[in-house]
Amino acid sequence: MTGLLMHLPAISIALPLFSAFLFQLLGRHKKAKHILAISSITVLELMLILQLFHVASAGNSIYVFGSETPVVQLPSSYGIPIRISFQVDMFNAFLSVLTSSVMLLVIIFSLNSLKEDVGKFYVILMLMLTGMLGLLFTNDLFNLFVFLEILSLSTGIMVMYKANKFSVEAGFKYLVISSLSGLLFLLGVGFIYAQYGMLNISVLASIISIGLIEKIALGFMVVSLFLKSGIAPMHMWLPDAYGEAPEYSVLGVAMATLTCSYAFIRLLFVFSVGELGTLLILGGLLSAIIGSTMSLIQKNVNRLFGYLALAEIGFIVTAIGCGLISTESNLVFSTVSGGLFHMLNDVIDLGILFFISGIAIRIKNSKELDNLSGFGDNKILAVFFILAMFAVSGIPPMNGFLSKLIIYESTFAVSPLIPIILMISSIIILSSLVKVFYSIFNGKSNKKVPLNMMVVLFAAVIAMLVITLFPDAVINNLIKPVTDALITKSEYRSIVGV
Amino acid sequence: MRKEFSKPMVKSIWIFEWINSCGFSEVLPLDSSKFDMERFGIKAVSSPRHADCLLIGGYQTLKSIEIAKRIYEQMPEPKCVIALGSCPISGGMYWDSYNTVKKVDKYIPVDLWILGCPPRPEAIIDGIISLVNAINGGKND
Amino acid sequence: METYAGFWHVEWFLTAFIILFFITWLIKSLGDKKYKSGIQEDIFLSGHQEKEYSDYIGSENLYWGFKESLRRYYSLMKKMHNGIISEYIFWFYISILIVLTFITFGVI
Amino acid sequence: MWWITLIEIAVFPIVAILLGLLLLGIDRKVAARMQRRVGPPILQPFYDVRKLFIKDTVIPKKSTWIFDFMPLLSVVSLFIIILYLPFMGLSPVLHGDMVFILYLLILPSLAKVLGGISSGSPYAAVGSQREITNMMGYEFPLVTIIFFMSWKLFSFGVAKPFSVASFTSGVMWAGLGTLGIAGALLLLFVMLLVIAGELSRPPFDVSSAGEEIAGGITAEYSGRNLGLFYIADALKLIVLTTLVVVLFFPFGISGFLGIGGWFALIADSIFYFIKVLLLMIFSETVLKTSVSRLKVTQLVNAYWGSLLMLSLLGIFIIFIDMVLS
Repeated sequence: MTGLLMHLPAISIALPLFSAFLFQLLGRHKKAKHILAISSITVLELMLILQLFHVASAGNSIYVFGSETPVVQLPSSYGIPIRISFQVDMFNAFLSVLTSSVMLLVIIFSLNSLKEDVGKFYVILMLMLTGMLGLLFTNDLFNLFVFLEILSLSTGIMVMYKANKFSVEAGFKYLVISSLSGLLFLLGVGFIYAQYGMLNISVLASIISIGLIEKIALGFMVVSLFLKSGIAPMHMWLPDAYGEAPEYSVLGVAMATLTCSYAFIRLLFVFSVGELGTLLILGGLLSAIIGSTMSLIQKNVNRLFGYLALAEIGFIVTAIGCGLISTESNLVFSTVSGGLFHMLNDVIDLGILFFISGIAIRIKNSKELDNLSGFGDNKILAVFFILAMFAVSGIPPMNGFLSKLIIYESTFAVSPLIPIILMISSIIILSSLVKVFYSIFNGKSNKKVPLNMMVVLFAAVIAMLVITLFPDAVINNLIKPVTDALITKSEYRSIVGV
Repeated sequence: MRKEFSKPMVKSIWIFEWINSCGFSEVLPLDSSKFDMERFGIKAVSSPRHADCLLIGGYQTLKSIEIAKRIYEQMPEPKCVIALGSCPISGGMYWDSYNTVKKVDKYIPVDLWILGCPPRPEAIIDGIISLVNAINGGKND
Repeated sequence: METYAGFWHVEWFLTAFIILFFITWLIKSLGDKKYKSGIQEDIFLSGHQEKEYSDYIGSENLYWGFKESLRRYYSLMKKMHNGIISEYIFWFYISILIVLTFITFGVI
Repeated sequence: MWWITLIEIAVFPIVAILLGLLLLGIDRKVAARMQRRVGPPILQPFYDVRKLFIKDTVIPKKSTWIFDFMPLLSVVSLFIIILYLPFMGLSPVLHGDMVFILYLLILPSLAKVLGGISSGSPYAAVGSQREITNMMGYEFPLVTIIFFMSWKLFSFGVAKPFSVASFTSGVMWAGLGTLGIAGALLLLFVMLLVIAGELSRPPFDVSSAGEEIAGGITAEYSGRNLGLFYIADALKLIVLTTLVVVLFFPFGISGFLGIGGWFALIADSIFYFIKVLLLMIFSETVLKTSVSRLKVTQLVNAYWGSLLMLSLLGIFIIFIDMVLS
């Protein structure tokens, strides 16, 4: 058992990659491909949950590729031989479980809406998952760039999956944006490598002295990741990508964006670059405002939810920005825990919204808001939508309100203007969701919702209700260790034994 | 058939006006300070769903009577109809024209006729009070 | 749940919600329920016959009032989100410029 | 002692309904008196509600099941807010946050909007999207004032600046010079206008505009559902005036008169009633009789433009005053 635990970081990357290539061997047996996809993802999910508990109890676990005994501190002479290392702490273990469960839900959701090219879809999905998990676990800058490229390419192809005129254009834009951000990220990595001769994040973090070169390098790295996670002035590609992606796998694309935002949060906190905090706050506020106001005038459902996702990213980034700026310890703790808790809630709430719009689009096979009506008599869907609407816009009992309450009441100590703008944008989000409610849940047409979609919806709603009913439990033994893992830099660095 | 007006409803009658011609200029002063209908709890509402009394005034053409009938149907059950002025009674001064409805009673059951062409506000107030007394007195003729 | 400057207790909210929901349901059950079906169920369109097509107000002109009062802001936003890739990258270069000047001159 | 709160949870809403309907009656009477009319009897709202509960409740064919459920939700959410605010001068039954109350204030109008939208009638759809525009409008000045006051509490070093209990310690007038008093009065003026907007009273009643969109949101509601919305309107009046009492006039009278025990309770609640009455008259009865309706486009400009600037001006004045002293 301990052998498996030791090799978990490596296996969690290898499994989706390996199963991605298995699909080609299965040829035309659609049923076999479905089974393979679901089984491989569930096995991966169980392993990641196991890893989460292991890391929670036994602290960070590091995995160095290529050395004789994988779990060892880095060799003190951190020159040659250069080895790529993974480091799993509470933060990325939690996010990896979140990512793989989202991908599992996406696969079950899209079981019966895939016509003939089932293998192609699963290959892209598995590559996306590999990119995301690699991005989460890696402890090496260049390796981060490699996984960023894998993720961007596969997500770009996923956006283009429907291969009609609009989605190809949106996918093309996504690929151009991603390659540009990848290049500039590589530029930053090049500066660091020229200056220090090594690429390991933990080692660099412990010996780096922030001078001019390091600042410019970090600037390039962080801004290119801002672009990939769609923060305000560089967000225009995001609604196109969400609007045109196939309706059953939009949540996967959303998860890719959130994983990129994990990357720059990790870099900012590990290299403790405080100056960027104000910029993060400005970017977050701007994307909250643009996201909410633009979502009011949309006609395409998934585009509207894309702008909502942009506004939610604005909330998370503002909270993290306040965490970077402030110095007082429990203010930093509460802002960052608010941001991370909101990341969890936001994934679940947007997930429910995307699933409901996926069901509506699949039955009415049109993305325009006007001809999606006809679910008036479907009681369950209406209740789920109302709960998700309350959650996303933060109406009291639901889980969105919990994280927004933490964000408002901690960022307000930095400056009272921030929660005011965030609250206004969350009210505007509410009104754009009422608009979607008006166009979907009006008129009667007794169409039957496919079973697997309802199962996925139930799972997401149960997750939301668990957080709503037991906020203290979720915060104390999930969000608190995750935030500690992110904030206390010493833990992330000390593993290196320098 | 029609649910009868019960006593507690009398204290607050909400009227919905369906007035074509001159009647409206007479109903308007009812809200003014001279003939205040609000002291009887009477309020003009804007949707038949909220209304208790339908105020029909002015001459009704064949088209407008059909709409009046639909509005009457859409009012919740304990309801009454007040015909305002001489036009609903006998077509008023348009008695000889081809398309006015001579007698509204044939289409909509009218409870109260207020005479006058157009009836003065006092007459309207007096009519409504007599309706109120009729209901209080239990005579739902 | 303690936050930095406040608190939130779910259980009080839920107990109050359940009790009050029961009280309001009692109040509502005092009223009369029955109504005549048929024409009384049609929606009130100032007395006109209801048309066949389903909904009357398209979703894009639903918030006409809000859009109209923020007309300048929305025209600017439409220009910004026009879908031309070179525009997007233009904004990216501006942000890099801002971040680099910001980070090098250490303006807090 | 938890069973006392249970009893309070059950009793307070009924008291609130009676008080609210009484206030609405006085409101209509004062408005009539201002137009030199006799005006309806004070108990007119009670007769209206009783009549509405007797009438039939018509459910349109095109409306979904939400149409019937939403009046219930809007009344329940208003009941819950009353429990979290210091109602009748007593300390609040349940302890809550100001942000929580701000968000909960959205629920009644949201329930009304969802009901209006699912009633299938175009009048109600237009009415409800105007109500949402109104809601988006009045939130901005309201949120600025409340966050400024909690920031002021925070700068005084209060432990929990957002909880309602710390608000009732009279934060608004604490440590203010003459300039500060002027700023606070300006904020009070803005708050009164925001209250009128939230109750969708005449200058801001675009959502239930009788003439333009026949009956607005409640075009399709009748009988018992309409009765519930009538009660919800009365409760909202109570809730909002109590909110202003919490923000601006939280001090009780019993401490001043120095009487204890039950008399203090009664004296406090009477003083509370007088405060609420005066606030209601100045905030929306005066407005109802003097100003006509704004267009929808002017609505958001009025809130986000003039009212917001006024509140920022008030905050700026108070800030200068704090700096000077």
